[in-house]
Amino acid sequence: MQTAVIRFPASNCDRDAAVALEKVTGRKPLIVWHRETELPAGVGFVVMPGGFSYGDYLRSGAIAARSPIVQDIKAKSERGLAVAGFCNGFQILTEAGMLPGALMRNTNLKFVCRPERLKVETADSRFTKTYTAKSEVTFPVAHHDGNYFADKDTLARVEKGGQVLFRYLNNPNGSLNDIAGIVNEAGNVFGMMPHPERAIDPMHGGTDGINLFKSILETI
Amino acid sequence: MARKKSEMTPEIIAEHGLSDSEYEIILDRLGREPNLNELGIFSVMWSEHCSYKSSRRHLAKFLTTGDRVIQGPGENAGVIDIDDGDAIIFKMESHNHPSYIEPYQGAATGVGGIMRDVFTMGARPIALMNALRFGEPTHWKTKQLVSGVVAGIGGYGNCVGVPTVGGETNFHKGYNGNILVNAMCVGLARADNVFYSAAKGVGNPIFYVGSKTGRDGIHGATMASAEFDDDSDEKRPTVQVGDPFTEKLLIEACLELMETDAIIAIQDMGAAGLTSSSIEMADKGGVGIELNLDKVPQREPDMTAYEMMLSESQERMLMVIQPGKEKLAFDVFEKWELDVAQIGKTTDTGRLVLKHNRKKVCDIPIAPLADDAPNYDRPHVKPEPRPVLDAADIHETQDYNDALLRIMTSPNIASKRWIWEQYDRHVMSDTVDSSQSGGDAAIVRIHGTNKAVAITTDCTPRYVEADPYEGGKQCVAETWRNLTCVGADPIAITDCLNFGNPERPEIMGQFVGAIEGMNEACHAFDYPVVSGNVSLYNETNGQAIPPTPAVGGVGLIPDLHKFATLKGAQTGDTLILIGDTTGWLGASIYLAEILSREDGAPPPVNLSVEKLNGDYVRKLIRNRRVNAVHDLSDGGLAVAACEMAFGSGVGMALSAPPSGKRHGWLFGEDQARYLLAVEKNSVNPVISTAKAKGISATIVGTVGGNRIQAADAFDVSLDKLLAANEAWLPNLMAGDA
Amino acid sequence: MKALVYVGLKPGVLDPQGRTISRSLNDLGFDEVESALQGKVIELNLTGTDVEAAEARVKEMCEKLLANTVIENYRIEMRMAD
Amino acid sequence: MKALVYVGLKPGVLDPQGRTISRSLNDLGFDEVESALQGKVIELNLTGTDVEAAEARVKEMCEKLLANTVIENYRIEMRMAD
Ligand SMILES: Nc1ncnc2c1ncn2[C@@H]1O[C@H](COP(=O)(O)OP(=O)(O)O)[C@@H](O)[C@H]1O
Ligand SMILES: [Mg+2]
Repeated sequence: MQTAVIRFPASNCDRDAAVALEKVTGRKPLIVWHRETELPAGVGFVVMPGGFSYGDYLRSGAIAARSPIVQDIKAKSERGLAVAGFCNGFQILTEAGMLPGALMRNTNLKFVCRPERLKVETADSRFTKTYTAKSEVTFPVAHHDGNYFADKDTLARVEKGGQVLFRYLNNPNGSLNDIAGIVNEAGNVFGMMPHPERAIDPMHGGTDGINLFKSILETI
Repeated sequence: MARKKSEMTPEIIAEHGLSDSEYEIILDRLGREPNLNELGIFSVMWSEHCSYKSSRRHLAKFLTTGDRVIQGPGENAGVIDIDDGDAIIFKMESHNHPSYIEPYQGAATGVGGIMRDVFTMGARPIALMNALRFGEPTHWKTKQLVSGVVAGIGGYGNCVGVPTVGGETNFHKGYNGNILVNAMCVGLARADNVFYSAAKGVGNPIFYVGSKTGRDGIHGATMASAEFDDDSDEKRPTVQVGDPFTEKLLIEACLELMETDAIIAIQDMGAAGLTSSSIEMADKGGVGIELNLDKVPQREPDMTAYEMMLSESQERMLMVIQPGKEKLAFDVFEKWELDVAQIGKTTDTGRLVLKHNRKKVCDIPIAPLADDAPNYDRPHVKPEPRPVLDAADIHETQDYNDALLRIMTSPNIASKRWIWEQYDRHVMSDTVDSSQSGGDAAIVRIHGTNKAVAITTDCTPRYVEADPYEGGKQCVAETWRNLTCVGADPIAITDCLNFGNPERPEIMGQFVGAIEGMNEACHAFDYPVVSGNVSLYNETNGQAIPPTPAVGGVGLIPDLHKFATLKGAQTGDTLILIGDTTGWLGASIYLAEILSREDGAPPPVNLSVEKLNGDYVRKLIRNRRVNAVHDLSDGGLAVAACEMAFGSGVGMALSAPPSGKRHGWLFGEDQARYLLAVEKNSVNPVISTAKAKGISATIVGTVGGNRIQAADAFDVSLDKLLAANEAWLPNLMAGDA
Repeated sequence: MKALVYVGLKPGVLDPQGRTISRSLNDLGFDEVESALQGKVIELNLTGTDVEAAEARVKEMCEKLLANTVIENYRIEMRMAD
Repeated sequence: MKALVYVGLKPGVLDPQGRTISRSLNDLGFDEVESALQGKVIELNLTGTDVEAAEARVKEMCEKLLANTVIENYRIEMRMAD
């Protein structure tokens, strides 16, 4: 399976994402520069990595979301391409309108970095199918703008549609309904603030993240 | 004399921080009067910050060589060999004055600056540390400073994507008017691809890369060399604003170009910007430099030559490029959307020549700027030795539960989680251990290998204040001990020497004493100094900070199957104390927190015992004889046991003292000691081998349960103590904006 | 020509920054502060002289980039150079 | 009563946000944007009716908390409730 990691100026978890993908697929992902206008042919899964694209100036993820490569990925996702965004990647996906809602400043206004326990809300999704529903996992969080917000109707729709895949057990940022990660209606675009790619190694952050990569790669 | 009809009034010269005798030297070397540009250049080059004029002769005493040293002091950072063709490049630097004036930007640009020192040499930064000293917690400014400094360090490091893995934080009234913000960066390079700053050749192009030049922090370097007074708040000079986004691009672009053979020499523009970078490159390479300032990318209109040469705009680099590789360089920097310009060339004149608006605006010989910089032997006096206190004469608390709680919630011992949770400690996915466990040294894996570097920063200013020589020894010994605790071979140190006004003999006495003590420890451990920084004039209204020679140590863990932390203690383990306990309470935390006294001589450091004990502990870790290791420092055995209990999540029960009073036994701060959690069947071998080597090893308790106990002294719930230890700083900071 | 773009959170969206500011002002003894809101101003320097056309373009910039209309409102003020 | 406090970087201070915004507007085809500056607006709801006294207090708030005068300028606009 050919995978790709998009590299924006000041992405900084691009290597982490690449290491995770290689570990699970046995194959190095392509690193795609943000100036490219088209995703290389044959890519079946795209990761938008964490970091501070464009310094997070204006709003986190805002400028990256307008880059040419994201327009191409958005169009392809509408035809079924699997995409995941972690941390800054999640912010980019909401800014690009590929996922509903927005990520605002943490309610205590501080950057927060800590391992966070999460509940896997459902195993009935392409991104969580190898987890047990309602089980607990621990992923590190490291963000300043992780406070998930959506207006009432959107939130109701997201909840009703079973689009919430992960919830915080101990909400670190003020997210509505303790939402840590959501998928789009079609089920092929996923974003979360915690870092599954930093939980693939017993020496560093544990191994709870591996199943997330396994889940999606099995379904493609 | 020529000075009569001079444009250079005594006022202008004084404003540039130059003494009369220094100005005389300039006149002599130039054979004429300098113009304003030239005066500005001399003034920054001869400032304390750039010339080390008060400290140079003393720094020269340091041990700076060793088997693993590839590059000692004198370059942007020190370089050590960690085998397999890998090199570690590291340095620590202060950003004290700017952080006091504008805590967020001051601290942020401090982090940015130290990272540039490291990637300038070809290393990818892999870890950051920070050593912070603030005033009393109750002082009106403290909260705001803590909040801003921590946000600034996080804001920069997190964005650039380098993990901040550890540090230290002290509070003391001696820092009320002068906080200390010392940042350390550790980078990884290939030993055969290290870059240096010496310009070479004649006619080679000089490139400017990074942000545009603005009127930022003009005279920052001279500011860092002047005392504060009450008016400083008013006369606030411009502080630089950091742009971590550009820094990140600069790192990637420089490292990309460093994969080619395009760069002959490279130097970041730090304090005194274009001036010091160009002069240092030229001086080291023995060449001249000619710059056309019209070509310098400028952020503001109508900048003068003076402003451009003295600007301290951040995120800029200067390099000498291999002729013929200009296009390659342009392409790489343009790909990363950085400003780039060819602004000059190397020459064979040995002079710095600047042109602006088609006029020559500076033409001075380079050698005097660097080599003939003032080098003072400032008078120094040794402080009166303080009396050694006998524990028997020191009041013993009647309520050990209360004493333990007070110590565990005192400013220097309380958890610093509120700080380090604002730092991304995991980015790059190689952090094996960090502040998170409360451990002695952070452990960062070398990407894609099974080895790691261990990193720590330490300094106990109250010991240095009590006795600069012993205190200096102790700072180095503590880093060595902390690296040992995780099973690393200590390799080398960097330092940041923060002191008051060197023109006062008693301050200079602290400085000289500390250096000599540090150096003795360096020799004893074969543990050289490879880089460092001096920050003087940390005083306000004649009130100097406690002498604070912060030391950053780096060690190597060759095999990640064999390391230790304080997290691994298991129920049923035996606690073994390595090292002798006399019950030393002079200059201790017990004295300060329980009796509000800061007197007494500090604990002496016996370096040969220190070496013997440490080598043994490291060997035990390598032989997997221990489950958890923690050294004894502030607060002695009791604090070490609590911290091990917090890290491991299990209670500890300490036995009664073998002799002497309980307060000395529990809270004494004798050096060269380690607390080990050892599985039952390893206890006898650990103790008997120690005995055979002449090392003191005593069973001092057991691991288990959910209480922290010491026979006849304290007995408190682990959860309660932990909660109190965690609550202190969040309570202090509650409601900060 | 200049455009000033004011971007603020929509009513109903919690503003932690504003809340913290008003609390800290109260803590400093400014009891008269009942509440605070924090927003952004972006000042754009523009070429051209046709104010109306420019304003339409700035509106487009807001929709495309400067505001996130899921959570933010914006307001534009045009100014001729002084 | 309301006070609007505008806080911006002093002239000459690096504004990395503004620069990045103008660049990306250019990238999106808004070539007329020559430069951008980003600042904050803080809207304060205040009790009391004496505008002049209130303004003096707001000035104090700016100096103490709302602006860092080392690098920032501020401007106050008072408004009676509407
Ligand atoms: N400013 C800081 N930044 C990051 N970590 C910190 C900071 N201050 C303290 N820590 C962490 O808190 C723990 C305790 O610090 P300290 O008491 O200084 O340890 P030690 O005495 O072993 O050197 C360490 O793991 C240290 O890294
Ligand atoms: Mg220690």
